Amino acid sequence: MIRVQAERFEPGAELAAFAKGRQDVGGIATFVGLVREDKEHGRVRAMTLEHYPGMTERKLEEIALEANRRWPLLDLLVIHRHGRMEPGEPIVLVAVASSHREDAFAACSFLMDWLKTKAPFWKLEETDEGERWVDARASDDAAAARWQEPGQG
Amino acid sequence: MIRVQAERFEPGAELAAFAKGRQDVGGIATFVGLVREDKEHGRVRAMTLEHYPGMTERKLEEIALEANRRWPLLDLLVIHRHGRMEPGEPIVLVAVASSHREDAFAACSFLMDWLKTKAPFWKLEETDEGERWVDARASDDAAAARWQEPGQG
Amino acid sequence: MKVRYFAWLRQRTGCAEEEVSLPAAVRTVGDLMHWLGERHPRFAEACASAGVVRCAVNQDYVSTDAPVAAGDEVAFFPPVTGG
Amino acid sequence: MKVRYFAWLRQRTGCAEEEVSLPAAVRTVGDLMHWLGERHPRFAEACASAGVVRCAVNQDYVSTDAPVAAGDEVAFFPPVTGG
Repeated sequence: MIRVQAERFEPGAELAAFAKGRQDVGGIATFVGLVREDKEHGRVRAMTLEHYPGMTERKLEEIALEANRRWPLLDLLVIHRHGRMEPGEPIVLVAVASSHREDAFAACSFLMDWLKTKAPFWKLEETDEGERWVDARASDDAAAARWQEPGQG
Repeated sequence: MIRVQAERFEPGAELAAFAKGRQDVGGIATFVGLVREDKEHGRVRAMTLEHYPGMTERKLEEIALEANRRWPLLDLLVIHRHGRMEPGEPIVLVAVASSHREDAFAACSFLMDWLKTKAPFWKLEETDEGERWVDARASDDAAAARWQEPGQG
Repeated sequence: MKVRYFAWLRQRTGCAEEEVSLPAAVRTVGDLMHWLGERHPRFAEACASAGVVRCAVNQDYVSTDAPVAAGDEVAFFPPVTGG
Repeated sequence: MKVRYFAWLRQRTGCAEEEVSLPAAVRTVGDLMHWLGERHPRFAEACASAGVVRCAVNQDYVSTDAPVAAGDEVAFFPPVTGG
């Protein structure tokens, strides 16, 4: 399931709901991204995620489909917030259920890498030194490129 | 923190407690291993984990130290159960907090691979066809060997 | 055609969304960037730096040689940073 | 010396833990396996299959050429399957 929302969510409650009643699953890999207070450019008081409504949901669906195509997954959950959030608040949760832990880990890591580079979000930090747009990281492009399949452009 | 226990635990509640109040953390990677009902050898009604009390705690501490040595982690939690559990119950939870998601994923995956091959547990399945000890998997040895550092024997 | 701007491109153009009527000469994303740059000098500045302005047509990422047509929704934005 | 058996080695020997007094000739884990095999024929059977019986001395994994001494805690078990 894909959810794009402004509302805060509780990663623990989401994992509990995702894991509940599963007797078919060997493992669940999850990743939670949180707003971090300390960055290179001064203390972060808050972060605002702008996104492209409509395209965001569409890209997240594509990314989820791609993960399902590459690994035998039993279930998948992506929650991505937009709007303003403060340090310690969760931005994103990815949870993947699979029979085998290797597939769960790979798919979870893949989803995060593709979210970073393919989901239309932009991050504006409020720091002690003013507002600042977070740059896309070259290391995220490199991480996403790891998943390129032979024959892809 | 390392916990070895017979009592059932709730992965969602553990993740909530682990994530709570962190403003310094970029990401939390977790893995939950669950008892799976369907295996190659008939329906699993329950699984009993035998362990080596004392040595288990010691090995888990060693594995956690090794993860902390290899990656810059902000926190780490391993909960591993022993005793009898039924399909859908959690066996193990690993949670890793780090400033960067790559380190959190790598450490979480490493911890699971080493737990599989270095923690003194043995699994007895109760299936429709009787009791059966779960064999160590060659694929787990291969997964653990991925983490071997140059110069290790 | 609907044109949308995101993040600091929205701030620089002072515009989140506008309706434009294309002259016949505008056939590609690159043409459109050039044409919009005449309306928004700070957009033109951003476009002058290679790799800084990205584009989606009808909510799919495209390169500057992609075609654009009257009914399209076109968006310009800096490189995305999801997750 | 305390000797412990786990998993199906415990079931086969019918013994989880025993106190043994070593003859002087038993100096290594390999010697001990041979000596214990005389008390537990089904343990000897398991030891005959290469790689099936693993050992820890004082709660550290060791190979069959590791030394053993009177005060040690020695454990035998099949390959571990944690996680």
